[in-house]
Amino acid sequence: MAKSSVKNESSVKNFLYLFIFMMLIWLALTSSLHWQELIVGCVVSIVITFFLNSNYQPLGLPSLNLIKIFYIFIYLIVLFIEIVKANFDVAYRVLHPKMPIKPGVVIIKTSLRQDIAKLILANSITLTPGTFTLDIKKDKLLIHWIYVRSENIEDSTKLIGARFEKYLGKIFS
Amino acid sequence: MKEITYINPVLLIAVPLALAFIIPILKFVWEKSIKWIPVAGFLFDLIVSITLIPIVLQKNIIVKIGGTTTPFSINLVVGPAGLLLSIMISLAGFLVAIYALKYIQEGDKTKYHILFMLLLTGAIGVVLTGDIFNLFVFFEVLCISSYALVGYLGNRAGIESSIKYLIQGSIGSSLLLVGIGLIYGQYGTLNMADLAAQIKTADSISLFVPMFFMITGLGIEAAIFPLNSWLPDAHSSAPSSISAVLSGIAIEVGLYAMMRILFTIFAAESFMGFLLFLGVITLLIGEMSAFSQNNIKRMLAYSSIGQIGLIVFAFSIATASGLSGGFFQMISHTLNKALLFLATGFMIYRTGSMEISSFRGLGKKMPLTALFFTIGTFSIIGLPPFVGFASKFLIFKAALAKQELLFIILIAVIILTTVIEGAYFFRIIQTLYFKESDDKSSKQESAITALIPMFIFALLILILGIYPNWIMKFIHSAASELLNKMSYLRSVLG
Amino acid sequence: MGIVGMIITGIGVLFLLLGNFGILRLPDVYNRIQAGTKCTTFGAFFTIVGIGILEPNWFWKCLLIAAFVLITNPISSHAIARASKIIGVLLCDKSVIDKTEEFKNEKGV
Amino acid sequence: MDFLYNYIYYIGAFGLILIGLYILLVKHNLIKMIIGLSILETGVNLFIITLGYLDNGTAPIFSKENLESNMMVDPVPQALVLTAIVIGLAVLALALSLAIRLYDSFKTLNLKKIKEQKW
Amino acid sequence: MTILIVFAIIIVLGMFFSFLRMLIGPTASDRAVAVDTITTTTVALLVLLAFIFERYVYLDVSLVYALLAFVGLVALARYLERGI
Amino acid sequence: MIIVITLLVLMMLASAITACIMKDLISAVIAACVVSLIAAVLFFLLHAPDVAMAEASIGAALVTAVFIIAIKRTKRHEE
Amino acid sequence: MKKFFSLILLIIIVVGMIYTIHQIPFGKNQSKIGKYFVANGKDETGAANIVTSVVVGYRSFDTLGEVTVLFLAAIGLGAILTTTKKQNHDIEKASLILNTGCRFLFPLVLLFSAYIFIHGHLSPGGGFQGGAVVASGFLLIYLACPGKRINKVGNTISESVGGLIFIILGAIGLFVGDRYFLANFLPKGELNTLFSAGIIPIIYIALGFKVGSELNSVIDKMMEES
Repeated sequence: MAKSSVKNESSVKNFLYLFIFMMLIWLALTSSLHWQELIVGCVVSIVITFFLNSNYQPLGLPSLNLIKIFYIFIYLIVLFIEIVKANFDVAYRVLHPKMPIKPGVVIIKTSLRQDIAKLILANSITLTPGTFTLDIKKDKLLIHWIYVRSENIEDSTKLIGARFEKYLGKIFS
Repeated sequence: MKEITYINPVLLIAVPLALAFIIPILKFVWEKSIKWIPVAGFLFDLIVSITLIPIVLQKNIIVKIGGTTTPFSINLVVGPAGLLLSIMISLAGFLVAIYALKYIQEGDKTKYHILFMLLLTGAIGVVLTGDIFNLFVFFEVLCISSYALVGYLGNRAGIESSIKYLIQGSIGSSLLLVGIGLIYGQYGTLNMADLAAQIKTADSISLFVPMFFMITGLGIEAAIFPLNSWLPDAHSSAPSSISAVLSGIAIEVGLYAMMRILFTIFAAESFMGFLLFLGVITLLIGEMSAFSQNNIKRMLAYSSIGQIGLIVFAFSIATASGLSGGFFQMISHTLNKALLFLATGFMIYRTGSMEISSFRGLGKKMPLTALFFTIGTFSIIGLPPFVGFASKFLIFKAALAKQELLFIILIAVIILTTVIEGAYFFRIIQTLYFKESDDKSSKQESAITALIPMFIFALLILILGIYPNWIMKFIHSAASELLNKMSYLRSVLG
Repeated sequence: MGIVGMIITGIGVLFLLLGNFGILRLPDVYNRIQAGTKCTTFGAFFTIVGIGILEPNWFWKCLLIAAFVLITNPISSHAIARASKIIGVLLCDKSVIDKTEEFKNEKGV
Repeated sequence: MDFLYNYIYYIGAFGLILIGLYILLVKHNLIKMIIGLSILETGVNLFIITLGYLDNGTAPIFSKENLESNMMVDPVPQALVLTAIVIGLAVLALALSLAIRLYDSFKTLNLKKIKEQKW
Repeated sequence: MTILIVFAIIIVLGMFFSFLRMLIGPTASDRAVAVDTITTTTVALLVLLAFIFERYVYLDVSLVYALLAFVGLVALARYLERGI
Repeated sequence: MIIVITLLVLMMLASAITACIMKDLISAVIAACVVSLIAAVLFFLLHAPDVAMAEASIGAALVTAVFIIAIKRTKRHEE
Repeated sequence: MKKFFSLILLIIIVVGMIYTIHQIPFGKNQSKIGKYFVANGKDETGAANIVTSVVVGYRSFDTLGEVTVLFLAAIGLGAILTTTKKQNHDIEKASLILNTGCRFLFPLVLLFSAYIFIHGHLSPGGGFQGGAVVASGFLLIYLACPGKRINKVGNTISESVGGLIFIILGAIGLFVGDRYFLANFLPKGELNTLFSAGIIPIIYIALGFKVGSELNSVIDKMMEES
């Protein structure tokens, strides 16, 4: 009995998350606060949420609170700085007449559990300097590195993944 | 004057479409009723069309759809010619649907019925519409359902011929679309009557090019001589009930659309001489190829090419009596070919082979089917008192009325082809009646649901052959509607 | 506001050009994907957001489009890269290390 | 420059139509022919849209205040092409399903090698 | 306004580089990567053009474009890795 | 603006020719996809956003996917 | 030889078309009916997007035919592919990233498609585009998660009901107001608001469902294995 009530509670929470998410996207899409748009947006969001809620649960959305939102902001800033660095990095390599590249494929480890966290980690790695994700299996990621600095797993993990995992681990705890 | 109330002709298209959309749901609810849906739909169409006859004979009905004044929205123009064809289509659809109750055993039957219904609905749309782009859309409905139906049985021949048909047909419809685009770019309208009012003559090259594209596009579906390589394959590998509809309706609808564009929009008198020759060549090629066939369905398909050639010839005479002959020949071809294919379908079903030689002695085993088949052949050759005689006679009379040497030569050619036609059809009849069968099994008549439509077709052939005057008035007004551009314009634009 | 937006758009456009140039210049598929994901994503992001700044009414929608590009582009690049790894597109000769075989022996999804 | 302005879209559209027709007439591989069909359809659509263009025009959508109807491009070709695109998709899907069936029965896609039916 | 048009020309030049890779790319993967880049670049181009034309409603097109190019590429990748 | 249009048209025609001469059908399909994608941009430039949307969604995504599925179930190389 | 003849044919076509094109100057040509629609369309139908008012208003009969064509394609595809041999081979599973990403994007795609076909009369887009987006969303799921399939019964019902709504709305027009098929009998509303343009948004929503489920069934049938 207790178990089912817990489940109910989490499903209600999930419903709300998805609904708010959909509503926010709808607001961005329409960019208008006219009452008709709001009503239709609510209806559409509820319908979609109703049908897809069960599909969304396995993704492991984090239960939000203020601290986590704060971390999300920090994470976004870190990511943004890394992306800017990445671009100058690639621009340098492309424009340099000798093309200073030393590509290779390495493996790194991650301690994240949830699917969506892994997705965000992989996407972040793809967007940051010199690396992108080739494949993923359980807690190992196969990484293509345009300028290999280290060949063993631990060092690579530290060089590539650690800076994101620090925040992601807090967000998805 | 008192306004006469009538059923809105748009229902001729809307009701079958709605029924076709219902069928997939009906499959979950009440599967047995599905095969009766086409029967009901076309019975409705037939009744509505027949009630419209007296009104249409007085003046054309213009049906507005979803818009305001005439050139800006789509409208249907129900004139005598369109109504005549729509009656033929719904009659053939109704009877063939009855035939298909028992005949269709293979494949996904639900899908067969939907495709069959939409095929004929597309045909009705093509003959009734008054807008060239709408014509294109319904033409695509017709074509796509025939592509699917030709490949419906899924055997090797069916797939191959369906592919050939599809490739050629899509090239044709793309060309048609280019033609429509060119016309629209120059005249800024899509309504047929409005176009016809703006186009005075078809002499300039800028007008000839779109006409060429449109005629080529429609000619592929109508199977006129250089463009007909798909037809024998496609018509012979479809199920027999579908062959009946394809031969009897689909190509004639293509031809009608072509003639509508030629006569009403472009008024291209100078183009008619060219079509005259194309028609006769088509006729010759069709009949000669049919003569050398051993497969009965291929033979009938080639015979259809020949008949189309004859109809093109009749239309290209471009006089009122010639057009009447063409329309009458259309009716007679629909009746004859449908009857022949339906009879052949059950003969193939019983013997399991399409070779003519395997039909030996069927005249004793399936007396009624063989009798109907014989009636069909006599009529298609043009023996009195069947309808084929009346229609061919009308065409000859119209051609002779021109009193030119050219026409006399062409008529001689046509008579020659009739002799060829007679030769190969009598060969089949001889096989049916005067050759002994190998196995001595007992009588195996066709199913009763197959015999009824065949009987009705045969009865119509006989009645119209003896009393052609019953429909002569209708045919004459259809011909004058097609020929007389100004009256069409006046009825649409007011 | 106008000048800020213009500069941001300009940076984005420049990086788009660079990214595409990288696609042409770099030696093998994987290195090309490096250029393709980073520069084009960044360039498209900045171009679109720059337009959003130029016209404040458009900002939210532009941000949505940019976010969408930011999410989808790494995923599709990843899918293509993984596919080329599986069908065995070779790394270029400058490569120093390839741990694919080791990774293949790992279990799990 | 003037020539280019006036004819560049027509060149593109006719180029596509011709390439499509060429593929359809010359190639024998069925899937290749269907690719040609899709290119042909794209060309026809581009041609029809080009017919409706108006210099310095804008899309026929009254979404803001200061739009006048005499500077809008022709909406009719757009409506026609919308229809034509969907029809093209339908034909394409049907053709590809037939190609799959053809390959199942004949183990080839080359139409020249298939001679089940003859005149 | 002129500078925006110059931007558009630069973007199209960039597309041209990727396009060359699409033409010569030795393997199908190369072509797929090139198409991926072309589409991302095009999304930016469409937003820029929408601004040049001063129509807010045109932005929807670029959204659809971004989404659907993604779908096509995923289908391609899944085919290459023998997934469908 | 005319330079943009000309470059786009040239790219479109070149990829159509590529689709014609490629023996590998997947490459041909990719080239045909590029034709559709660029055609969508041209529709956009001709102020037909509705059509551009339809072409992008139907021509580029669905048609490519359907082609790829069909090639998957038949054969990849032209003979 | 065949190449030669086809080239000659193509050249003839080119010459003819070039000749005709001179009659149609680029960019100067606003046609008669186009002018009428642009000038009167927003008052007569109440839709801000004139293309929509042409597609679903003035030329809605074309649209009916077009939906029928799509329906036919789905049905015909099913009829042709019913008896194919089913292949059996092991499928490479999609990577976790792709799988998660697609599942994450799926609701977004659906929301977006709903936006497109609900706003068909205000901004570019409408039933067809929205339907195509729905279908590509489902395609994404098929690609990323092999084995997941849509509920066929629901799909068929939404397909049929979408078409029926279109025809029934058209037929209601026969009995009210001006008494013609597909008449816009509902109030027009205020321009550029969501609830305007009479039956146009309703038809577009029905079309969105219908087109989406039809394209979906096309893709589903083509991908069907096991």
